[in-house]
Amino acid sequence: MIDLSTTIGNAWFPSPLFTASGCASSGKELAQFIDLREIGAVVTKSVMSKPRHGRPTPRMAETPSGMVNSIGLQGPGIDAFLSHDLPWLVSQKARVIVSIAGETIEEYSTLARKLRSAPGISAVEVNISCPNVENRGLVFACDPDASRRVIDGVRKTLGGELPIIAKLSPDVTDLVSIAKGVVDAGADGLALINTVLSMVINLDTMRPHLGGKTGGLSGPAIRPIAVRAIYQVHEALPHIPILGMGGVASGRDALELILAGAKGISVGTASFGDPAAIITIQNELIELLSVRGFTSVAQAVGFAHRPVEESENS
Amino acid sequence: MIDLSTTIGNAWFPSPLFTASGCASSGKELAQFIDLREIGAVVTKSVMSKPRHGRPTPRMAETPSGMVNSIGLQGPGIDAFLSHDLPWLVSQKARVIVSIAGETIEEYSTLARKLRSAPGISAVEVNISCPNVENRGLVFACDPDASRRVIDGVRKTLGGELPIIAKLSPDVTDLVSIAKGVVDAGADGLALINTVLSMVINLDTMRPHLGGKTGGLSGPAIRPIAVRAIYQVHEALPHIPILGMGGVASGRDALELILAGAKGISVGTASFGDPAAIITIQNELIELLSVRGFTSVAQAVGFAHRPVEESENS
Amino acid sequence: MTNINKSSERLIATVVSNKRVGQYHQILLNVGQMVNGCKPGNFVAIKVGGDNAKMILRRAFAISRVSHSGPYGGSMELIVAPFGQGSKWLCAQIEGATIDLIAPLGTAFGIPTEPVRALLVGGGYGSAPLFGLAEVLKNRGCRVDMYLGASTGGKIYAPMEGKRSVNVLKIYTEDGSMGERGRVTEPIPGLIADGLVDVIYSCGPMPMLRAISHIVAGSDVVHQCAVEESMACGVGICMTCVLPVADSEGNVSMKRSCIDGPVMDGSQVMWDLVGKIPEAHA
Amino acid sequence: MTNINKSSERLIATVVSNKRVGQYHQILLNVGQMVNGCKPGNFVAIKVGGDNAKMILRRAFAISRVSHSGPYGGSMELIVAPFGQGSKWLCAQIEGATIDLIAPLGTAFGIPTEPVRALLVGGGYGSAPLFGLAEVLKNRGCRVDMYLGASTGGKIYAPMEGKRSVNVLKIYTEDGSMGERGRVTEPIPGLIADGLVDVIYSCGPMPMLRAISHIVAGSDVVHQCAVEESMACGVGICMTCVLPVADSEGNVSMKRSCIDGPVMDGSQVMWDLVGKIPEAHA
Ligand SMILES: Cc1cc2nc3c(=O)[nH]c(=O)nc-3n(C[C@H](O)[C@H](O)[C@H](O)COP(=O)(O)OP(=O)(O)OC[C@H]3O[C@@H](n4cnc5c(N)ncnc54)[C@H](O)[C@@H]3O)c2cc1C
Ligand SMILES: Cc1cc2nc3c(=O)[nH]c(=O)nc-3n(C[C@H](O)[C@H](O)[C@H](O)COP(=O)(O)OP(=O)(O)OC[C@H]3O[C@@H](n4cnc5c(N)ncnc54)[C@H](O)[C@@H]3O)c2cc1C
Ligand SMILES: Cc1cc2nc3c(=O)[nH]c(=O)nc-3n(C[C@H](O)[C@H](O)[C@H](O)COP(=O)(O)O)c2cc1C
Ligand SMILES: Cc1cc2nc3c(=O)[nH]c(=O)nc-3n(C[C@H](O)[C@H](O)[C@H](O)COP(=O)(O)O)c2cc1C
Ligand code: FES
Ligand code: FES
Repeated sequence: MIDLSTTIGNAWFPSPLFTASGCASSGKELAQFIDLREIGAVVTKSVMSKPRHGRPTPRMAETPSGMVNSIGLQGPGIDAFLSHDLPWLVSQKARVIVSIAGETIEEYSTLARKLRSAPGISAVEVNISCPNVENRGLVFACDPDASRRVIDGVRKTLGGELPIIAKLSPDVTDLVSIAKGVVDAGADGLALINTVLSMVINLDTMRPHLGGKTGGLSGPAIRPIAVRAIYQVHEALPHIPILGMGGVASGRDALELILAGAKGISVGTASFGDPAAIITIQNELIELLSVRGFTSVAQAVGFAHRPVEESENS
Repeated sequence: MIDLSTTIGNAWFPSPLFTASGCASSGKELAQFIDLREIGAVVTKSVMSKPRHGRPTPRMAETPSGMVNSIGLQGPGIDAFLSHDLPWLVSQKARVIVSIAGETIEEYSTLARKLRSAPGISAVEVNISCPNVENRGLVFACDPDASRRVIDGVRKTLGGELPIIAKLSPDVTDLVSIAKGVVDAGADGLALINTVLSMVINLDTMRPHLGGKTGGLSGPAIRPIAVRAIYQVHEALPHIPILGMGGVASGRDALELILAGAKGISVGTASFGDPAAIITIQNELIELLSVRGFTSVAQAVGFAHRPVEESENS
Repeated sequence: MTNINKSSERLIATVVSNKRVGQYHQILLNVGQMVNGCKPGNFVAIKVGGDNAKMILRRAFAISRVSHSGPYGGSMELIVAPFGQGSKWLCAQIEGATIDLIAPLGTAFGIPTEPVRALLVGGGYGSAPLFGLAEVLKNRGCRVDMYLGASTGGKIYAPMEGKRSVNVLKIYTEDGSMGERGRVTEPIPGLIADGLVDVIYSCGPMPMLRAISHIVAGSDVVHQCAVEESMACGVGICMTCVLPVADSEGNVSMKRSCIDGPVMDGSQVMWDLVGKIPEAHA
Repeated sequence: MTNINKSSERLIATVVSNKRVGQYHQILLNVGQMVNGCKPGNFVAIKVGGDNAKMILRRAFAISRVSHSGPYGGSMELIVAPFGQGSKWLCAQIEGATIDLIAPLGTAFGIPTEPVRALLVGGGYGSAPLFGLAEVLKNRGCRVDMYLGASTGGKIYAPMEGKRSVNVLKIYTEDGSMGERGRVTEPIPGLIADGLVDVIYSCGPMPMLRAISHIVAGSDVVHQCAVEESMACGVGICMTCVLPVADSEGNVSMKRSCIDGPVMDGSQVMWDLVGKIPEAHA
């Protein structure tokens, strides 16, 4: 038997497999295909203060082993989320990580305040890959100072109760320094990686294909970037739990990210190809861990960083 | 008939299709498969001052629709290059863009000095995605100031004769500002994009697979990132010629990058799958351009940026 | 639990046959019991490209019709246009090949409880689900007229057997190569003016659906249309397939065409806002 | 022009047959005139996964042997171990399937001008090119002994017909399931000490090649080995497939195993530096 359980801050999960924010909607849609209690947690679509229509269509383009999306955080807003979506998840006995997104530092804090008193939440994921309307639309996650301030505000508002997972963008020159900044500001864990800024040109219209022009690249194409990001950050901050994601579509992919340093794995785009992917991945991961002699997921976390033994060196 | 010719600075090329640096070795190896005179130019493997062994093997891992490499700039050094490789290319009547790489700002200038008097070179591509040994190994292309200084040194050494193409890395927060910096410093053109920093963990050894640990992701997987980079930079600097690259494997891919703003296209990884890929791509591009009513490549460059017409808006 | 995707399941189906019909492929899949849950309007999401494919998303196809008892048990028919690499791959699958699919997905055409006069309008492969629908309507005692349109005759899908359930079948092509020359939408205003139609069921390109919606606007005719938006997941989790839909109070929201559609009330779709975003929420 | 990749070309070949032999697949491809350029030791680079594949690199396989006249013209045989997704795809291709290949690539085994006593040592599928080589050597009047090794009997490839050209064929398996129990390298020191060998030709896993090189070191025996390094391009343009090789003056450089190999002089390969980098250039 493999002990699959994992922790992020003071939150405990029976499995390291999570949905990825924005890739499971509110959870209801997947319930026909998987038992939500069997996975680590449902990470909800990033919720903002107000309801939002998101970006114009087309919102996606498939690319080799990947896809580019520009959804633009369509959602019902925090109040509707708390009165409808969250209670449903709780009623299903699913563990829930709520992802929040804002356009100002203040908005993040406001969201955190509303979550504070909501029952049934295991952790808060703070999606800082959003344009900061107060600073020329520069994405928070690309600005070390703004990243820190967002997390600082959320930390202060939440107090010590709920673990905070800061979700970072790979589109930066120095990921490690951004990671250190948000950890200093009070993040208990890091989610790596959000999508990679991309574009597809439509050869019929000969213009950018997506309504939002640019979008985020996800899926197996970006897995090597995710592995690098996780490895780098785990090397620099070995004690900070990492929720790894980016192109995980099989147990072998999940194990690759775990060996690089992830304590949990979010499955995003793979669920579009197969809504039960997360369960298949979980089963494959168990098999791969046991073949390698691991008795727990925890043993494999960051295993690729172990020092080289003399015998290997010769 | 489509006019395929293109220019970068004062250099003229009969075709917009080039090899990509490091993906055609010195040109000799491809000559069995393609006529080197038929393509725009051979962009040589980045050459350094001294001969170099490069990184330990394994040097590559295939990933979904891509590959990660860590060759580490193995090469014969500039003197051997100038006495053997370059004369051979010139004897074949191939047009040549020489790619140079250095570990110090001084090394780049030294290389430029040696190229200055070498006959048969159309342009110099300056690969600044190298670790700067004088600054904690920080990659030049990730440091706006170092990037600028490299190009400034090369410009001063070369004088006005040879066009300089600065090759940038996508692994930065603000690509446009780096692009502006090197253009201010004297670059005539920009090459976008170099590989994306990545890693693959070997599930047997459970360690990083590549001898050099991290490597660069290339191939179709990164095409959407390349398109975005080219689009962004062309938007900001519409008059600066861009040599576009990243995952081009067909005429449609080449056209996508051209519409985004590339005046020339380098074909890299696709040549590994098919050494004659560049010729196939060239033929497909001609067909796609003519179907769309273009009579020259030049007309299509940056076409995706044209203002939206009223009729489309309704 | 919820009702979303109710009775949808993933299945490895076998290709029973694959025939070329005009510019389309008529593909018959052995899906067993799954047919019991399939209704006209539902669609299927198919994994394309095989095991090593660089294509990671499923492709959506309308279920043309299902047969409960065949030589192989329940089977499902699709009418597929070889368009891009995914649909071409599907069209290249031969008898005996296995297909990974999820079905039934999405909403179905609403069936009136009373016998009504129904007009079924199909564009291109959009006619596929209309023949199954015609059968159901006919069994309910409806009068069923079917108007099919396409740019050219090769793109008209109208199988012999399908015509049994239809009172009148008219074909329009833009190049006049089959049926009458013109657009399938042209005769509709006349039919409505003459009071010959209670309900229009439509399936085809978005501009056709939009045109019909504009035609019926102001009349009493109900318009149920099956929309076609680009879908990444087909099961409601990605939010790519949205279009602006007004509720009865006129509040517009971006609805998912995979679970709130593909069949929608044409009068509620805000056609002029498709591809745009409505005013910000108040 | 240059001699690199001379006579290599790309060809769409047809699968003539695909048979399972032990744990391998023996795949026969119709390649026509191409056989004229193929020599023992050369390899072929094959595109895997079909049109929509996420795999972008070719896979290298030794040319086991070629036949100039068959019912279908020139043909080429490969012995393929179903290892990862690419080789499994190849093993799944049936008669009539088309295969995109580039061949002949790389260096060939050097053939002595005089009749010598040759020992051919193969590990696993490494025996594949040795049977073709044996034939050539036999025709030159050489004495040809062949020693094959593998972990288990299913991994020994030794076709009946192949044995014709061989004087002695010995098989070693680590689990003793076929031939003698033990490693194929174990008897070699004895043979050398007894002066029974002039040239060793080897093909198989790198540790086997390395062990043989160490055994022959100091003796007069020539060792030609076919190395196997991970290759991205197979034609010399990517520099992924390198290993450290010393020239006659002892200068070490990283040579490409695709164009300077796969057949190399075992005494020049710096086995202890494989996977490392030599001292920096002076
Ligand atoms: C509900 C629904 C029902 C459909 N029914 C049918 C049918 O019965 N017969 C039929 O031939 N086609 C039908 N289509 C269209 C069909 O899904 C597309 O032609 C197909 O997905 C194209 O995939 P491709 O790989 O060939 O093209 P590509 O252009 O390579 O596809 C790339 C991506 O774009 C999406 N895409 C491309 N064209 C369309 C399109 N027209 N609509 C939606 N997504 C698209 C694909 O799904 C894929 O994700 C239907 C679409 C929807 C949404
Ligand atoms: C010169 C040469 C001759 C060869 N001859 C044979 C032969 O006759 N029969 C045979 O079965 N195999 C042979 N191999 C090994 C064969 O190339 C690999 O088994 C095959 O490439 C694995 O591909 P895959 O997709 O199945 O595995 P994957 O692990 O999915 O391959 C991923 C990548 O790693 C590379 N790779 C993986 N294993 C090897 C390996 N052992 N050697 C080199 N590259 C590897 C692949 O080429 C591919 O680029 C030879 C290799 C070389 C270099
Ligand atoms: C359609 C789509 C919508 C997404 N929406 C969100 C979101 O709302 N919030 C967020 O933090 N990440 C969002 N993401 C990013 C994913 O959570 C994940 O970080 C990324 O897709 C990489 O993982 P994957 O390759 O497994 O999809 C979205 C991704 C996709 C594809
Ligand atoms: C094996 C390999 C070696 C490379 N070597 C160099 C190099 O020496 N100098 C350089 O500027 N870029 C080098 N590159 C980057 C390519 O020139 C190109 O920018 C990148 O691979 C993206 O294009 P592609 O997807 O078409 O390969 C190399 C790429 C590969 C795959
Ligand atoms: S296709 Fe994913 S929500 Fe509709
Ligand atoms: S495999 Fe590319 S140089 Fe040898």
